[in-house]
Amino acid sequence: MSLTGTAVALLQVVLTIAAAPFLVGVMRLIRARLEGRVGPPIVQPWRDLRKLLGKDRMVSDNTGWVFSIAPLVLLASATLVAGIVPFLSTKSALDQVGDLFAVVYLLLLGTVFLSLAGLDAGTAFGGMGSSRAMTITAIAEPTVLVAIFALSVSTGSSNLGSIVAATLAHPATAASPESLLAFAALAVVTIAETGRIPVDNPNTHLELTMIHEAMVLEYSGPDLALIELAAHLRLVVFLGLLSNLFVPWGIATTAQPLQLLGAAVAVAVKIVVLAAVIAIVEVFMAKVRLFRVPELLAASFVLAFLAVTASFFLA
Amino acid sequence: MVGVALGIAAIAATLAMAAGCVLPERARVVWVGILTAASATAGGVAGIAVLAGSARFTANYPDLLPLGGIRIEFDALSAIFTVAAALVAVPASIYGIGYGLHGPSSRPVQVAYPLLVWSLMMVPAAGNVTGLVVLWELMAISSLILVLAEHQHNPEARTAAQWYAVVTHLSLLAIVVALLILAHGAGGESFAAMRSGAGRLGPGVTSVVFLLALLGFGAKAGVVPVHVWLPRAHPEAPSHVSALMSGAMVKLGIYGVVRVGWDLLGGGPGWWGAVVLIVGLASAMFGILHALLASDLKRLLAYSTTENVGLIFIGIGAAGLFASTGNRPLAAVALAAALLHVINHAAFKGLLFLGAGSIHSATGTRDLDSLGGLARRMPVTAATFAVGALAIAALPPLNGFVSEWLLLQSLVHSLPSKAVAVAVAMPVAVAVVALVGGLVAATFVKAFGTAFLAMPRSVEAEQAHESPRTMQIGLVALAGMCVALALAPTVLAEPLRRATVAVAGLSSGRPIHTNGVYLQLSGIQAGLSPLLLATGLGVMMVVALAVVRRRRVHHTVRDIPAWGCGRTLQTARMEYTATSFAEPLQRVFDDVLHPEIDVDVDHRTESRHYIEAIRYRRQTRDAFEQRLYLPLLGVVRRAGDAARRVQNGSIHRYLTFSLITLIVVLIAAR
Amino acid sequence: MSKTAFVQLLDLAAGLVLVISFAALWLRRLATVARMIAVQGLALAAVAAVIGIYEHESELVGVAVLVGILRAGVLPGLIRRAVRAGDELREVESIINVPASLLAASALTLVSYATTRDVVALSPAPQVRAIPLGIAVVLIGMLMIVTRRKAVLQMMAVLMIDNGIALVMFLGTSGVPLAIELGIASDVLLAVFILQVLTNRIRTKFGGTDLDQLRALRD
Amino acid sequence: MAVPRVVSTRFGAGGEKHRHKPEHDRERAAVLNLVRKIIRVGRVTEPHDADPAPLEGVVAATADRLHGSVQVRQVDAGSCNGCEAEFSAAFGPVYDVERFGVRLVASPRHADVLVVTGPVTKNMAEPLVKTFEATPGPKLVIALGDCARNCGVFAGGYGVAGAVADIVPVDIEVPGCPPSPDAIVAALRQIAGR
Repeated sequence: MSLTGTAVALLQVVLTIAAAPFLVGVMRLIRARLEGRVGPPIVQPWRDLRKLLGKDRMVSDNTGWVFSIAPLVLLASATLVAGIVPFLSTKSALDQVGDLFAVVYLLLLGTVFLSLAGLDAGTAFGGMGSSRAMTITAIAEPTVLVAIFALSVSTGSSNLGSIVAATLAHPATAASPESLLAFAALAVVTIAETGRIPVDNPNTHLELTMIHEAMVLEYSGPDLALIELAAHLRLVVFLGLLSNLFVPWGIATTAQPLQLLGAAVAVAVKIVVLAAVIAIVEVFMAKVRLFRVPELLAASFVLAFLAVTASFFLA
Repeated sequence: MVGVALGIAAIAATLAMAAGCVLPERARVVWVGILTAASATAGGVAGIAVLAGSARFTANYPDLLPLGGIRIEFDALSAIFTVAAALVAVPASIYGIGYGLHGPSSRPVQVAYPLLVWSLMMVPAAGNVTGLVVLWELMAISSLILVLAEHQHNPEARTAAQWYAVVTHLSLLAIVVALLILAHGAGGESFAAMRSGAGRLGPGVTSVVFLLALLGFGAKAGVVPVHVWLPRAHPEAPSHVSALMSGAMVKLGIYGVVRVGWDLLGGGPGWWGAVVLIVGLASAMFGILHALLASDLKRLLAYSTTENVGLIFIGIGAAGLFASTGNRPLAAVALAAALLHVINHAAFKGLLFLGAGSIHSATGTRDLDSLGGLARRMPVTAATFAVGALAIAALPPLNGFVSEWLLLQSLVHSLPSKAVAVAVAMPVAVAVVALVGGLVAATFVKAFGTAFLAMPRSVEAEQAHESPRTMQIGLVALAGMCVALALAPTVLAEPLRRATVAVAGLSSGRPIHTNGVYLQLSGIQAGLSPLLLATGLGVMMVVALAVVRRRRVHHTVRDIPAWGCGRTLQTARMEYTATSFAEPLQRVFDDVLHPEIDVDVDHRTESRHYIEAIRYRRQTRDAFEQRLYLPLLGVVRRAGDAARRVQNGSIHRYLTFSLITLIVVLIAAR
Repeated sequence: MSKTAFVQLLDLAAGLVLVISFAALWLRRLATVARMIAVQGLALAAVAAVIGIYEHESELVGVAVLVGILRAGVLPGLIRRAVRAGDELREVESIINVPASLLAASALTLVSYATTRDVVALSPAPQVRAIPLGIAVVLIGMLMIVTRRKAVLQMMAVLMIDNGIALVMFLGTSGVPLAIELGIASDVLLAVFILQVLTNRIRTKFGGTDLDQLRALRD
Repeated sequence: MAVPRVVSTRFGAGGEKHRHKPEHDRERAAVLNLVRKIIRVGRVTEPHDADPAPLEGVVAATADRLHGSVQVRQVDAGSCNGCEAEFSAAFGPVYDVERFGVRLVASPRHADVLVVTGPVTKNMAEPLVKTFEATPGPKLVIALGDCARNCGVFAGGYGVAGAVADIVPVDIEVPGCPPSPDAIVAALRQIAGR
């Protein structure tokens, strides 16, 4: 664990946290523009967070310690992942601390705590959100791990740094069938796990259709700020993973400040492009019925599965 | 050193049994608990000594029993399983003191318990067929007595014990036949003789031996399709016994498969591995789906045991496949993952069963749908159960994650491989492991969330109170083990190497490297550091808390009602129950599980359009029980009825039978 | 065209043919499924074109153009007419649910890989490596025939099977003589015509093409 | 105040007739029409006045603590839904109050501002109080419309418990029956400070 590596990881965490709310701001802005509106300024999510930190924290008499620590665990897991994923440099110090599997299970840790918090509130909607969130997470899991399998077959490692380095070394693999299939599979999972349309609607006010929102209905003030920030972070992490695993160009292979700056710009552009695509698609799409979601995830699983098969048999 | 420790274990166990026999009720429970814990500690020390590098311990007692006497061969593979047993047995025994003072304290139970603990630790140490069979039978009978412990006020326990007795003895039959064929062919009944002589058996015979052993040991391990006794027997036993059965006893089935298949027989063709792998995949899926839908907490845990044994079988099967394709370093990783999971599962499943026992003794129910709100009434139980639930869901930074990670690494790095079987099996295996992982998370969110969080759903849950100190000690000790096992990879690397090397038919080399903090695999470019992950999570949480609390501009408003959409009343009846929590997933897997759902609607007398009450009941039957065992039992019963016709009570007829038999024997022995 | 580029393009095009088969199983609207079959025809044409360009065989490029016209234009056009003619519900009805059929199709893909392993081992050429894709398409087409309820879908499945066979031919023989391709295409054309006529007659007689209802005609 | 331009809200360009088209054609046409409409219509939001009127006293201090982020929970305490129609228009493309940092939220726990409409009926009095209590401070209550201010035409009705101010403390009142979206936007902008 070198000093520069640690510095890179810390820098990455700080930058990701700083940028995450802006990304959500950009997505809201794009949606607003397509709907003919002016839309909120992109700093608005930051303003929301700042205000929430100063609001009262309300703790109902049903809830216990799970409710209190869940936002902390959720945010901590997302931040840790933000440090592990190679956004800026392949030389992050956390590379050996955890690989892609660790990333997946860390994100699952956050989901589990949020679901427990939803149950802890003791309201019907909290339980409903938890139940649905765990359902979707559980059936999305095979897609994620099988897609990772596909990625690691061609590169021989499940370490993020190695996968990125391998793709950098052999640019042609980025357009091979297996990486395209794995990309498509992970894209579907990203949408499911970050609660975007067509799986969940982040702007919904109707409790019966909620998934993520239903779990956090009981949170207020600083706790809600932590959860919102964690949700923004998770979005950035997923999009960043998606872009840097498959299109890693621009990432720094050393820890020189100039290279890091370039890498930051590159990854920011990639993430914003992906986010813009999601925002645009959301304008044209409706949320699907909850019980059609398994079909969507089954399709993404098939894509991941084909990716493994292709990586093995076509290679 | 090892011999002394094993001796102390035996003496302490004997003293414990004596105490169980002679002492009066209260003193009996206390002394049995203390002495059994001492015995288990000694056994554990012996195991750890071997794992830490002491020479393997062998001893021979030829005069102890007829036939071959009893041989003890205590190597690193045995030690893994003995340590797993001791790991559960020590806390369970201490827990049993508090548990027994309010529950099962009768003489038979208190005598059988130390015997079970001791035989669990000694079965892996057996070095010949006679020793193995005798110890195995001691274990089976003592556990049977313990399953029946609460039969007076629990009729379920009786049917459970019947199933258990039948399956366990049929499995013993399969094991004995397998070992006898092997011993006969190899020309000796000690393991050493069998190991060296196994080469003399033809490939067909070894395969028969392997399949019989897989059947017999698999039944003990509770894998599909011979798992039916497990979800019945484990819930009905007293909880500290359930912990032992799930945490340690089923593992001996795994031990048997590894010992016979890849040590004594020295491994075989690739399809052995494939069969074990398929059995593992089926068990994992089947177990977790039933656990997901169960609302009886202990039944849920029992099905989850089938699932975990399935995962371990996946590891062993994959190791077998890899070894047969010549990739022995990878086989070592897969085997190490399986063995590590044996120990990890002992820790967290023991913990969860003890937690379920605490809940049961505090509320008198195991039904999740009538629990709730226990987190504030039983804080220690809640916190420790949470650790167990997170560990079993394989979430970092707890121990379940480390073994799951190892398992996934070994599966993922199997490609590219020349063998089609590997190429076809591994994507499926990864998908199943992943799906199972997700469902485990859902299952244990359900279990913990509905039992401990929000409002109590019944009066009993409302009046629950924390269990006695001894029970808490047991829980805390096991929770500590779950954390310690995860954070100390250094300690694990060397013992796992010794244990994997002991299985000569599978692996060679050193599966895990470590430099104290990182866990690295041989031949695989992948690293993990649970310690740093835990530190990272902790630091981030503290930082987040500090930032949030820094300015102290906000107030915390407590003790307000939860937001219930402005409704006048917010009651526990509005909460999601365990059944409703699992409903979406049940719908997803409807075609696999075929649950029986009854909805009764009572209308008011005035009009059909007004509804008085709706009742929803869901029951998931075990498909194997329905389709395989009950028809089989029917056949057996019909055969029995037919046989009864022969037996009409006439003494003359019976004498005639004797005469005919005698003549037949004389002719046959001519 | 360099060798690596050729392999990449070939794999992409052939992979697309397979992925579209999965999409055809996944989608619920008859019209979209029909469009998928057309796209599959295009991908198939692309496979032929890529091989033709790489091996400098102008005849194969010609076949590609022909295949494109026939399989992406004419045949799907006929099917679209059949879909449009039916006034019944325009949704796919299936005997097994969508996730199950997708999983079954994945299993079939594995089967096709596992069984063609020895054939593939005979030659290191990238075309030969991709042959299992074609077999998988054929198997998925058959799965579709078995599990789908509408006669129109059976027609599409026939086309899918034929696309799979054509893919295997292109890959296995490095190009099919124009005449053979023409002959087969006309066979399929004939089959589609016959099926369409049959479908129409079924519809006019019984008012729907749900095959399960035809079981009543057995006696 | 500017009068909003009239914008065709009909779906599809150039007055589409309901011809019977094959389904896939219609589907494709829907997406294309949407794209065409997005390009043709562009932005429909009205330009806004320079600055909102400043608030005074305690209300201003509370609004200050929100730092320009106003999350709104709307409570219909017995309204005829006229105010709701105007209120939702305020969030539509023409008035677009979201550009000032105002957002609707799903739970009073997330809210800073409660917008209450209608005379408070007897059945809604308790839920309204509960909603108010469930909202974390600093918080503000807007009584939207004449009914909310003084029960309007429903004053003295047998099912009416009183005006909003009789049940929970009201900080800002927006008159009108129903109030125009402009007025609603103005009130929300006062709180947002933009």
